[in-house]
This record gives sequence, C-alpha cells and structure tokens, in this order.
Amino acid sequence: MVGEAVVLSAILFAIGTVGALVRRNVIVVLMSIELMLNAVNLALVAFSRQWADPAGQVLVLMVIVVAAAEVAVGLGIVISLFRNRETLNLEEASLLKW
Amino acid sequence: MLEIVLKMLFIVLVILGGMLPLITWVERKQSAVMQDRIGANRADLMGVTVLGLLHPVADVLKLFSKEDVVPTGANRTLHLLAPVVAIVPAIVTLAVIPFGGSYTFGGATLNLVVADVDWGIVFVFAVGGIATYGAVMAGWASNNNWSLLGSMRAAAQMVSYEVTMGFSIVGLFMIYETLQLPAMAAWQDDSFRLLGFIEYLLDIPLPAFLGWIRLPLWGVFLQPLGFVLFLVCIMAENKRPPFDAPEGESELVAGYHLEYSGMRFGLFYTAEFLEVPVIGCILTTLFFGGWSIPFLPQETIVGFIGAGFGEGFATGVCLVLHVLSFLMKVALMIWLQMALRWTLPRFRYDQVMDLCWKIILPLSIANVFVTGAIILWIETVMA
Amino acid sequence: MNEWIFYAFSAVAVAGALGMVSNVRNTVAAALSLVASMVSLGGIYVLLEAYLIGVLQILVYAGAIMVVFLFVVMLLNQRKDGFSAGRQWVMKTFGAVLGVAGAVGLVGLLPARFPEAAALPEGFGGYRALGVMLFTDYVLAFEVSSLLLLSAMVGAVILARRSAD
Amino acid sequence: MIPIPTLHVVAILPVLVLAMGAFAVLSGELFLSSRGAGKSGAGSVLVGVSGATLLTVVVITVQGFISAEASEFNPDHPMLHLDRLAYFSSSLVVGAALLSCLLANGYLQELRIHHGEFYALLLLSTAGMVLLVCAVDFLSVFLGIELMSIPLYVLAGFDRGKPRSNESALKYFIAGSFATALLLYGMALVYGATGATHFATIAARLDPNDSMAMVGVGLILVGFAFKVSSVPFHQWTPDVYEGAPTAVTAFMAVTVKLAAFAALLRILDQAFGAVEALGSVLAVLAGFSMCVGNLMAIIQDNVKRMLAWSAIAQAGYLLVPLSAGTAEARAAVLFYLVVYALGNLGAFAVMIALTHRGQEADRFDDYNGLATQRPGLAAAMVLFMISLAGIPGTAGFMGKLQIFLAAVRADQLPLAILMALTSVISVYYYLRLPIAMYMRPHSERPHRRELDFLEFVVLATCAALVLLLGLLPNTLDWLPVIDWTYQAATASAPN
Amino acid sequence: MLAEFVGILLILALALLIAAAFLVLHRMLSPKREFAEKLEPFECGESQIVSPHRRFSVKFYLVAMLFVLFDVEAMFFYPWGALFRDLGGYGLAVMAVFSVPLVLGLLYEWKKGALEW
Amino acid sequence: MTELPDLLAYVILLPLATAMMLLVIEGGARSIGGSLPSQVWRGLGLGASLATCVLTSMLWIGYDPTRIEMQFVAHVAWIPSLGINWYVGLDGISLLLMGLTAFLMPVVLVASWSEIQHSLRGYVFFMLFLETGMLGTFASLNLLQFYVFWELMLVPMVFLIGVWGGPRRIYAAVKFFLFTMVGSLLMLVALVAIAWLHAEQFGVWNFDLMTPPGSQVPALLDTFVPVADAPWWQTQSWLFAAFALAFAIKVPLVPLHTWLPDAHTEAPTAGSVLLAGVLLKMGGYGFLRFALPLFPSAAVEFVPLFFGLALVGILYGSLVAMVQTDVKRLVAYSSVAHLGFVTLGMFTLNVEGLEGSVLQMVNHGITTGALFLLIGMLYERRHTREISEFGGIAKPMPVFAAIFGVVVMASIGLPLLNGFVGEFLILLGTFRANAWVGTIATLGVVLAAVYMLWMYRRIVFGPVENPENRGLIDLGGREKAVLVALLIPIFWIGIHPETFLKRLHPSVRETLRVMEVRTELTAPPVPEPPRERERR
Repeated sequence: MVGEAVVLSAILFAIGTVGALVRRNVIVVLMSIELMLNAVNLALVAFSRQWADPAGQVLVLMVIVVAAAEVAVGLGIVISLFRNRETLNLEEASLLKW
Repeated sequence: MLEIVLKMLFIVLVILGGMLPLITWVERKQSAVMQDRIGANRADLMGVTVLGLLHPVADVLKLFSKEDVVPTGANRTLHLLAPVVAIVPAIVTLAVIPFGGSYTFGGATLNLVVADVDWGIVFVFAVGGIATYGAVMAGWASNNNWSLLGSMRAAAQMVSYEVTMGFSIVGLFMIYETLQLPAMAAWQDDSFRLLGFIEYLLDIPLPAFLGWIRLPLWGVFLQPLGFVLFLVCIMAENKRPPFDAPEGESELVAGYHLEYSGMRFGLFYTAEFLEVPVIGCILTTLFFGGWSIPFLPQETIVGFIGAGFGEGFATGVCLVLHVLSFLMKVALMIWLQMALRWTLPRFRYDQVMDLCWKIILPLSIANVFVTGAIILWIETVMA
Repeated sequence: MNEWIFYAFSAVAVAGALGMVSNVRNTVAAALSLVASMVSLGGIYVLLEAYLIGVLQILVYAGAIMVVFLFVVMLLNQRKDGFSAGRQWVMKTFGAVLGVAGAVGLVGLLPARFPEAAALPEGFGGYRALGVMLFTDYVLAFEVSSLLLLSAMVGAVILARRSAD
Repeated sequence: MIPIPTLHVVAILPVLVLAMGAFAVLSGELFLSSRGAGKSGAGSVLVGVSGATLLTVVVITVQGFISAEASEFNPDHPMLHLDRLAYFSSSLVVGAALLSCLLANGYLQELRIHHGEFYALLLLSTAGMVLLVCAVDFLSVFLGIELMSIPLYVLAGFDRGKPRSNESALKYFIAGSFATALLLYGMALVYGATGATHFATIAARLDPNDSMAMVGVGLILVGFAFKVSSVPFHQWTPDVYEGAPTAVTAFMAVTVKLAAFAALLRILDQAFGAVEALGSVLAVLAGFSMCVGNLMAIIQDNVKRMLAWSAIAQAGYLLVPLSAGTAEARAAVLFYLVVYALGNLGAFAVMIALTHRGQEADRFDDYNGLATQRPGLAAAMVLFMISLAGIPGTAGFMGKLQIFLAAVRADQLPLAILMALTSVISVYYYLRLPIAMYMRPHSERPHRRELDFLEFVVLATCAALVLLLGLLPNTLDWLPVIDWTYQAATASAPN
Repeated sequence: MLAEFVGILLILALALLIAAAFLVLHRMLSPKREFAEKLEPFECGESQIVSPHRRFSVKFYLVAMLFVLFDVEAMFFYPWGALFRDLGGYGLAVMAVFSVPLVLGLLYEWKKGALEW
Repeated sequence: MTELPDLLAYVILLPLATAMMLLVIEGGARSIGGSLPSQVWRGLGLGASLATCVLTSMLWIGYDPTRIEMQFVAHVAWIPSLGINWYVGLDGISLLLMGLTAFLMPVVLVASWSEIQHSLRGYVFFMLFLETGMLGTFASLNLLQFYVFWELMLVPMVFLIGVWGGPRRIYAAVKFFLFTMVGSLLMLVALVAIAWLHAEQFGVWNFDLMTPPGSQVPALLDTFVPVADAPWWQTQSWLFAAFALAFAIKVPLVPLHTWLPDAHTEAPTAGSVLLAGVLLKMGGYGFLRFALPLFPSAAVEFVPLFFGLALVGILYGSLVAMVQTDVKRLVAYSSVAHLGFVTLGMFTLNVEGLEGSVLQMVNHGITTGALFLLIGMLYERRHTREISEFGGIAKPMPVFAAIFGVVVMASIGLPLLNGFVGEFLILLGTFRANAWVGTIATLGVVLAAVYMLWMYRRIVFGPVENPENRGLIDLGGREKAVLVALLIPIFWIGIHPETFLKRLHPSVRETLRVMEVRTELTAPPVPEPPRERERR
C-alpha cells in the first residue's frame, strides 16, 4: 500500500502544482498550495510506514503547523490586498509587473 | 464485524430512535414546567394525547409532507448537501462513545464501544469541526442575506468554541493519561476518600467516619473548572440557547436554515436535537464516570454476584447495569442542558465571542498548568 | 478489504483535488471539494497506520484550515474568477496537459515496487509513540513551532486589522 | 517513564535571545501603545531593545566562533549543529539583521508606519535564519525556512495602505509557499529513499542512481533556488523588492540570501555530497542567473528593481563557487556573502536616508544631481555601487577574486569567464546611479532630511567595511575575514 | 486498530444512509407547487435589495485565523496531556516554553482589538 | 641605492594621501557648517602634484642606468593568504612612463586652472586619485596589485569625463568604462588561472611577477606555462589572448578603438591630455611588462596578427583623421595611428623596436598632450572645435600659431623633434623584422604629415574669414608657461634622446632576455604532482 500511496501523493502533488501555476484566483492558488502540502504529508506518512519510523510523522505535524501559519498569513495578505484593490485575480493585481 | 454492526445499531437506535423523539417532547414539557404552563398536548390519535407524547410523530409527519423549496439563485447541490453535512457528524460521533465497559465472556472480550480508537476524544473534536461546514454551506447556498450572516456567525462561534473546548479538558487527559474514551470511563470506575490526602499531608489519622466520605473518582470532581468550561463550550458548539445568536429569531429571522423547509430543515433540526444526547454522552463519559456505577466498581459487582451465580452471568448483569447507568446519566445530562437552555437568556453575539476568547480560553490554559503543577506536587508528595 | 477502502479514498482524494483545481466558477465549491479530498486523505493515513496524523488531518486541515479558506471566500464574496472564457479554455487545456505530464513524469520516476514495509513496533502511529518522539527528540521543533504560530498571529493582525492606529 | 533528553541550552542561545527580544518588543508595543501619547518615543525604545538583542546575539555567535566549540542542542538527536560554519553564518545573518534593523527607525517614521511589530517580526525572522544556518536535519531546515519566511511575508506587506506593498507581500507569499511545498516534497522523497532526515545519515544512505532520491534532491534544490532567487525561479524577486517597504527590502534582500546560501552550502556539503551531478546543475543555474539578472537589470528604471535583478545576478555569482564544491569554493561563497551584504545594505541605506515624507527615492531620476545636495550620501552610494560592480579597492573585488580563484581551481573556467563578461554588463547599470548623482542636473525632488543617527551608523559601518575588506581583507590581525571564511568552510560535520 | 476504524466507516455509511433516506422519502412525500414569488429568497417580506454578495467584517477572518492557530496549538496539547505524567516536570517546562509565545500572542490580539466584536 | 628606500611608495601614494586628507578636512568642516575654500583645494592639489613631480625627479636622478634589475624595490606583504603583496620597483621603462605621468600632472592642473569652474573640489580629488592610480600601475610588480591600480584609475577617469566633459560626456564615460572592463575582467580570470598554475607547480600562492631581491619564493616568471598538451585554459595562447585583449583595448588597437574618439572628444582638456598622455600607455606598458615576458611563445605566435592590426590602425587612423571636421576628434584618431606605431614596435621583438616603442609612447604623451592643451585653449576662446570655424588664427594669435606649429611638427616626426626619434627606431626595428611591414608603416608616416599639416593649414593660415576669430586674444602667461614646459622635452628628446635611451636600453634587453629564457622553458621546473582535488 505504501507504493500506491506514494503514487497517489505524486498525482495530488502534480494536480496542486498545476493549480498553483495555472489558476489565477489567489484563493484557489493558495488552496492548490495546501493540496501540495497535503501530498507531501501523504508521502511522508507512507514513507514513515515504510521505514517504521515515526520521524516522518513528526515532520507531518510540523507541516500541519506551517500550513496553518501560512494560511493565516496568506489570507491576511489577500484581505489587505483586496481592501485596496478589490480583486482576487492575480493578473489584475499587477501594479508591479511580473 | 457482526459485533460491530450490532453495537452500532444499538447505540444509533437508542440515541437516534429512542432518545431523540423523547427529547423533542421533553424540551416542550420541561419548558412548560419551568414556565408553569402545560405545554404541548394537542396532538392526538383518535382522542388519545398521552401527555403530548404524540407530538414527535406529528413533527416527523409534518416535515415529510412539507414542500421542498429551493430559493432562486441558490446553489442547488450545496443546498441539498448542507443538511446532510450537518447531521452526519452528530451521528458519527456516537462511534467512539463507550456505552458500556469491557466484559469478558469465556475467552471473548466484549467492548461496548463501536470504535475503541487511540485518539477517541480528538475524533470528537475533528468531527465537530466538520459540522461547521453544514452551517457554512447552508448559508452560502441559500442566496439570502440572513442565511449568510447567520452561517458566518454560526461558523465563527463554532470554531471559536471548538478551540476552547479542546483546551478546557486537557486537564482531564493529564489525569486520565489517555485520549481513549473507554479508558477514560474505566479510569473513573472507582472512588476516592475525599479527605485522604489531607490525612496524608498532615500525617494525622482522621476520625474514621471522615474516612468514609468518599466521592466517585469522576472527572467532574477532579476538574470542576474544566467541567464548567467544557459544558459552556459544548453547549455553545451546539448553538442552542443561550448560545443561539447565529439563528437568533429576533435579529436574523432563523439564521442559516432560513431558506430550508420540509425534511431538509428537518435534518438541521434533527442534528441540533441529536447533539443534545450526544453531548450528554460525551459529558457523561468525560466527567461522570461513563457507564460506571458510583461506589460499585466492576470487580465488586462481578465478584459479588459472581459468587452466587457464576462469572458469566455476573458479567452479563454488570453489562446491563452499566448500560442502564450510562443511559441514566445521559438522561440527567440532557435534563441539565434543558434546564440551562430554559433558564438563561440569550447572549449577545459579542458576549458569546468575548466569553470564549477572553474568559474561557485564558481560564482553560491556566487550568492546564495549574493541574499540571498540582499533579506534580501530588506525585512528589506521594513519592 | 483494506485495499478497496484505500482505492475508494484515493478516488475521492483525486476527484476532490481535480474538482478544486478545475472549478473556475465557484470558489466555495472548490474549497468544499478540497475538504472532501482532505477528509479522505485522513482515511488513507489511518490505513497507513498513522492514526493520530489521520485524525489531526481531519481536525486541522479539514476542520480548521479549510474553514478559514471558506471564511475568506465568503468574506470577500467573489463568486467568479473574472476571467475571460477563451483564456479559461486555453488555461484549462494547458493545465490538464501540464498536470498529466507532471504526474506521469513524477510517477514514472518512482520506483516500480517498494520493498516490503518494515514490521511496525507496538503502538506505532498512536499519540504515545508520536508524542514521545515530539517531546523528547524533536522538542526543538515543537518549541520553534510556537514561534511560528506567534509570528503568524501577529502578522495576520497587522495585515487584516482595519484601522492603522 | 519516558527518557528525558539532555538538552544544551547554549546551542540555542542565539535563537532563545532573539525570541526573548521579540517577546520584549511585542510586550513593549502593547504596553507603550496603550499610552497613546509618546508614540515616537516608544518607537525608539523598541529600536533600542531589538538592536540590543541583535547585538547580544552577534556577540554570542562571534564568541562561539572564536571558541570554536561545536555544540548540539540535543546530542542524542541533533537537529542543530553549531560549528564554526554555523557560528560564522549566524553572526553574518544577525549582523546584517542588526544593520537593517537600525535602518528601519527613521524610515518607518517617514512612512508613518512605525509600529513595534516590525521589530518583533524582524527578530523572529532572524531567529528562523539562525535556525536555518545551524540546521543539520531536514526538520530544522524546514522550520528555519518557515520561521524566516512567514514574518517576511508580513513585513513585505507592512505598509498595508499601499497596494504595492500588498501585492509585494502576496507575490512573495505565493512564490515562497510554493517553493516551500516543492522543497518539502523533495524532502519527503529523500526521506522515502533514505529513511532519514538527518544530514549525516542521508549522506551515508543516499544512492545517486536512485531516481526517486534524485527527484527529491532536485526539488530541494529548486526550493532553495526560489529562496535565493536564482533563474529560472526568480520571477517574484523584482516585484517583491520593489513593492516592499525599503527597510524590509534591505532586510530580506540581504539576510534571506545569506541564510539560504549558508544552509544550501551545508546541505550540499553534508547531505548530498554523493550526488556528483549537482555541480553541473548548479553551474547551469549560475550561468542563467548571471546572464538574465544582469541583462534585465539594465532595462529597469526603478532602483529597487535594478537592485533586485542585480541580486539575481549576484545569486548567480554565488552559485559559481557553490557548484565547484571545494573547500576554497565554500570559503569564497562565505566571503562573497559578506560582500553582498555590505554592498546591498549600504545601497538600501542610502535609499532609506533619502526617503522623505512618505516618498521613496526609488527612481533613477530621484538621484539626479544628488552629489551637490548630499555629497556624503552620494559618495557612499558610489562606493557601494562600485563594490557591487567589483571594482578593486572595494570588498566586491575581493569577493569576485575569491570566486574566480575557486572557479578556476575547480575547472569551472567557462563559468568564470561568463561571470567576468556578465560583470561587465553589471558595471553598466551600477554606474547609472553615480552618473545620475554626479553627471546629471538637479531634479525637483527635495532631498533634504536630517540623516538619522542610526542611518549614519549603518552607512559608516558598511562603507568602512567595504573599504577594509577591499583593501585589507586578511591583513589586519583583528579582521582576518578570509581566514575566518576558511575556518568556517572547513568546519567538518559532526559524524 | 484498523478494525476499530471499520466501525467508524460503518457508522459513517449508516449516517449517510439515514440522511439520504430522509431526503429521498421527503422528495417522495412532499408536494411540489412552486411559483416565482415563493422561490424568492426570504427578506422579511421585502424583495431582496442588497445582494448577499457583499463583503463581511474582517472580524470573521480574524476569529477564523485565531482559531486555526490555536487549533494547531491544541493539537499539541492533546498528546502532551496524555503523556504528561510520564514526562513530569520536564513536560511542564516544555509546554510552558511552548505556551509563552502563544499566550503573548493572545494578549497581543486582545490588546490590539482583534478579539473585539 | 637611495637614502629613502620607500621613495617609490611616497611618490605613488602622495597624491591619494593629499586627496584623502582634503576630503577628511572638508568633511570635518562641513560637519561644523563650514567649508574648505575651493582655492585651497586647487592649491594643495597642485602642490601635491608638484611634490610628486619633484619626488619623481629624485627617482630619476637616483636611478642607476647601468643596472638591469629593478630598482627602488619595496616588497611588503599585503594580503599574504592570497599572494598579494605591495611590490613596487622601477626599471627604465617604468621610470620613463612614471616620469611622463608625474610631469604631465602639474602641467595639466595648471592648464585647466580656468577651464574647470564647477565642482572644483571633486575635480582636484579625482585628479589626485587618478595620479595615484597611474603611478601605481607603472610601478606594480605584483600582478594583482597592478590590476588593482589598473582598475582603480578607471573610476576617477570616468568621473572626469562624465562630470566635466562635453555634451555627450555620459555616453563617452560609460563606453570608456565598459570597454576597459571587458578586457580587464577577462585579464583577471587569466591572471587567476596563471596563479593557479603557479600554485600547482610550486605549492605557493604568489602573484609577484618576479622574485624580489633577497627572497627565494618562486614568482610568476618562474612558472611554466604550457604551449600545448594541457587544458585549454592553461595554454599560453589563451592566457596571452586574455591579457592582450585588455591591453589592446587600452592601447587601443583598431577594432577595439571606438571608445577612444568619444572619450577624447567629450573629456575636458585635462582628461584628454591624461587619456592620451598616460592612460593609453598602460596598454603598451602591460604588453611589455606582463604579456610578452609571461607568454613569449604565444607572443611570437601572435606577431602577425598584431602587425596586421597595427598597420590597419596606422592607416585607418590616418585616413579617418583626415576626414574629421572636429579638431579634437582628428587628434584622437591620430592617436590611434600613433599607437599603431607603438604596437608595431613592440611586436618586432627586437631592441630597436622595443626602445622606439617606449620612447614613442613618451613622445606621444607629450605631443598629443600639448595638442589637446592647444585645442583646449582655442576652445576656451571660441567654444567650438570645428576646423571650418577657424582659419587665419596666426594673425590674432601669433604665439599660439608658432607653438602649435612646433607641436604639429613633433607629432609628424620632424627630425630634431621628439617624434622623429621614436618613429625612426620603430621603423628600424620593423624593417629588421619584416621589410614589407616596414614599408607599409612608412606610408603611415607620410599620411600623418598629410592630415596634420592640412589641419594646421586650415586653422592657422589663410585669411580670417570668420569675424569671431578676429578678436581672439593670444596666449596668456599661464598658458605660455604650460606650453613651454611641454616644449622642453619635445626638443630634448629630439636633440638628445640618449638621456632617455640609456635608461631604456638595459631594461629592454632584459625583457627580451627573459622572453628568450622562458621560451626555452619546456617543462615545469619542479615536477610536483598536482594536489588531490577535494571535491565536496
């Protein structure tokens, strides 16, 4: 089952990456990044099972913490941007050129 | 497998099929009693009203026969899914509630809980978190200002109290040394000499009669503050009065289920009422010894009856007694909730939030550390 | 049996992820399908015998993080991407191709078969095993995570607070 | 009973002090801001507190470097290893943080966003960097990066009334968290391949023929490439640098790069030593970064953007010795990091000193004729620019020389030649500021603002060090920087 | 442990079944007499003037953000609580250190008015 | 040799020290609200350059022309871990070029007394800075030290052009800077490469060109640089090419010369004088001091190329000069032609050619410097440099016309004036090396006469057609003094070149000897296996 889980995590990671790269709605981009983190967690859990090593799960805990912190900050940024610019579209939000 | 299915059916039937209709009746009757009126008594079956006990049946029939209205502009899928998401967590929570202890018949062990998982209590919180989505989805899908505001309020309130709920019972985990609900219940199947440790501390033998003053080893006695905080939190989590600001009729018409009718509304309604016995179960398990019978630990009962009627029979009797004890306690907890609900006026929304973040959260964090210090102190003293 | 449960959960997880990425009209629906994905991932964790992680996944990701997302979506109340249809189609195709290529490439680089998993010690994946590790070996990580949370708290308030006092 | 680990607090003393400082600043902000009046006084107090904190940490790390005693927080399970490399990089990072912290005082007041949180977040971010440069375990690398980044995301959006600042924060956040996800997936794959997160164990078990492990290594590299803004993972850099408040730009442009490079140095050395192919991958990244960074910097009309592209190019220069991987190359990286920090901090300090009444001096036109109005600032700017360009007599030259030495030694001569040629391009845009300041007529902009004392301190420090490192990098007994970099670069792994 | 998990899955299935059954029965039993006015969103008798697609107060976000951060903190408290007696004084110290920033954070939110409703 | 062993260091550092002192005093004054009067700056600047000139003449006097080795050597560790030392010394070649520099500097400062009005303090500062850079370049015997001075001098030059130059000054300054940087950075890489070779062969880090007296440490001239059978970057050809590129840009050789007309035209008079007088010489000096001795085999290999380029330079420079309408541009292109001769002489690789080449560098410095000064004086009066604007200047300005005539003749190479000696020696050497090349080069001499005389005729003779030229005032006392100071060496070299040649002769021979010795070097002197490379 470990192998299948890793494959699943690869698929989810790819989906998340594509979402983060292709979508232009900031919130969807952030969600895609969350999905990537979830794929990471899945891989870590699978490998931790593989090696019978709880260290991987500790790493997962930390990823969860970071995901929470990132969400809080990221959405705070989105809100502060939205206040000034009234858009969620990454391309419209471009006073600064990429 | 069969065992699991049976246990599952038992608890779902008892709580959902038995207690839930009863509660809708009790709610009406208890409020009537408290407000010194008769209460619902008009539903009749060929003239028989049996104290209004037919009202639950009438309710169900009515809800089923109402038109299913989905307002224009609503998101039909989410509108349909929301009540499902609201009720499923309430039922799923039952999976980890121990409605009896662990009994050995011959070689086989019967564990009266559907799923005895390592992280039982965390599961309760996790499932409670999912319940938030029901409110959010309902409000969002309805395309209605009141619904949306109600759902935002509901969600904010639920998530806030979810946090404090967790913190308020960390003290219990420290005492029970476990996160498993059956283990917690089993831990409480004992009693302690109330003044025992004073005796120990002062190193004077107290008069014997004082030694007889015993209390069951229940969470409510070990963590009184924790109990109060947890009770408040879990009631607020259920959004029932006095914490019903999200659906406060006077401000928000009906909150997030404003645009629901018929059985879709019925499911929200059911979920809310189902929470009452579920909360009762949780409170019982955490703070009131679960299935245990005060001053009569399992060994005592089994030993006493088993002496005359054989071990197997004794265990069976014990099982029945425990389940009854559990249900009695749950009933008591339901009564407690009803009494509070009809006693207290509704909090304003800002008060609800203030209560959570400014009072309960600091208190529960303090509780954790104070408990920790006391445990360490006692362990040092005992050592 | 376990395999079938695993595949069922996997299907939900992938479907939820795809639903999130491909839903261009309704952000709330996108978020909710991601919730479904995350919940089923929680199930998969349990199947992989990471019990505590499994339930924490549901508690934190599904129950908390995604709630915040929903809050913000509703707070800003934007239903649509505000994105031209033609472009949308191009992006979708591009995304699909990219995604399939990425996934195939990534999966192709994984070993075909993993060695048999090691025997698990007693209580693996439970709160005890994990907690002991966290509070002794990885105590530094534990402490640092609180600094992380503090900075997030301060940051969120700074960014979102209404008035510049 | 659970075995209680033996912990050596001395190993996390820097982080601890930084965290304490952040707490103090935060409580100070709470306490003082409630008073209402005396707000600016409160700001000075907080600058003082955070400055003192950073100074203390510098003293601690320098002391650690001198004593050269390696220590670990939890020897049974080391996540941090404080050897000379760690001490050197920490003192570098914290020193740079100190300088940029001092710059903030006057600037934030001019922009009317002088809140104490700035310093708290700065200290927390610095704590993350210190963790990062001491990390010998993926877990601590990851936590360090995050603790470094999350406050930075906030700081980039600190001027939240300005859409530019918001956007900068958003772009930084998206790029940063995307990079983190890639990095993490890489860590997960490497963990899957080796079953370890500790560098030494990974190094022992890593098989260069294992495709999964190599994907992991690659992803980790990509994650770091984002952090150090190497081409092709650089797109966020100019926008973020431009949009963020200049004091923040100064801080992140310098310290993040220092910390990320120091960490990368350690990872490449201690965890991925077996992967030969990394050298050429890094070389390719270096080449692209140098070319793209330098070429794009030419066409900018905003000084911050120019410095951003130049930072990308400088990342390319730093990758050159990193790809060589020898001991002298590592030393060259460390030395160039010092050079980079001084040059950029100095340049940003001048920009900050010219910020007036909420208006930043970030366009080239703002500098026209500056030499006649503010001769001192203009001269300082020239010094920093020629240092960044690598003209002899300044630290920049010594840095480039060391890189050339390392690259030629490691058969990376084509890369060295490319670096030389792209440096010529860089001269063109570095010269633009001196040209504007000295050779163009005055602009309308009033440049007058009293130089904040702290800004003067920073400018003087940077200028003096640029000259000292340029002329006597290893001659003075009390400042043998090259020796230090060698000592740091050859500090070996614990096991 | 996995067996216990099956119990949860079963009860989940049962719960879904119950909900579905209710809804399907309702669909079968309920009348259907729709007209435009009935389908209008309820607005206390008025027709809808303000679209629900407007923005809310940022307070909701702040609460949600606090929630997610404290939820993560609580996530550490649960196993810690259960292990507390084994960890002893060390455990208390570890958790105290962990809590300092968070309590400070809470105070910060409090003072900055993020908790005001 | 001399009582003051560090005389050379004083010479080199005195201008910079003065500049820094002035800067510090100015900063102090500013901080208390005052300011140093700009006349003080100018006076002290002139004083410092005069003092440098005096000190240099002490060097000149103290120099023993009979000895072949470096004199006034000082060797002090600077950055020992990188093999960078403060290592200065003089031979005849350096002596001549340093003398030229030290002599031109006060002349230029005096000449620009009235031209420079704005930002005088900065002007003095950069001039003094520049002087240190130039002197240091000519005296450095450590390659990195040389590089430091070489680059350091760019900065003040860029500012001199950019701040005090003509309308297109910024373009010219940047172009000048970029061109020079391309070459010098590649040279730096080559320099590092040869240092590595040295380190691999001897195990010591050393950038010294030659071993200082009293030391045994092997220096770069002891390094074996392979011709073939080595990684490409270790071969003489590539290393030489890298060095040569830097020097050729500076000289400048033809395809790389485009910065020069712009820089010369836009620079203020003083800048032009120093550019033509000194900076261009650094390229030639670099060839002689470093490129040729270090890579003799490659140098021989490259001789045809350089001959070709030099000839092209001579002819192209002359032809382009002929069609210029701007006097300054004309002189600039004439520099290209003259420096073509210098290169030609250098690559004859025989004593006559080399001597002529060095002497011609000095000559060119003086005559072209004088030309630029004269043009500057004209420009100050008329604010134009178009040849067509002038005509019949001889009438209002007879003294000017006379001196101008002498200088033009010197530039053409009239016997008894300095240009003749240099060109003659170069042609001699060239004919010895290759008669065909010599023949073509001679054509260049004729062309020079054509455009120079034509220009002189159009400006000085003929009727005064432009009414503005009528009221022109002849040279003042200061201007006369300056020009007379320049005329002295013009005549001296022309009449008695032996003073200079006897100092050059041993040094040139020594250079050729070193080249020969190194050509015969066919294997690394110490067969030490390269150290094991530590790879990660």
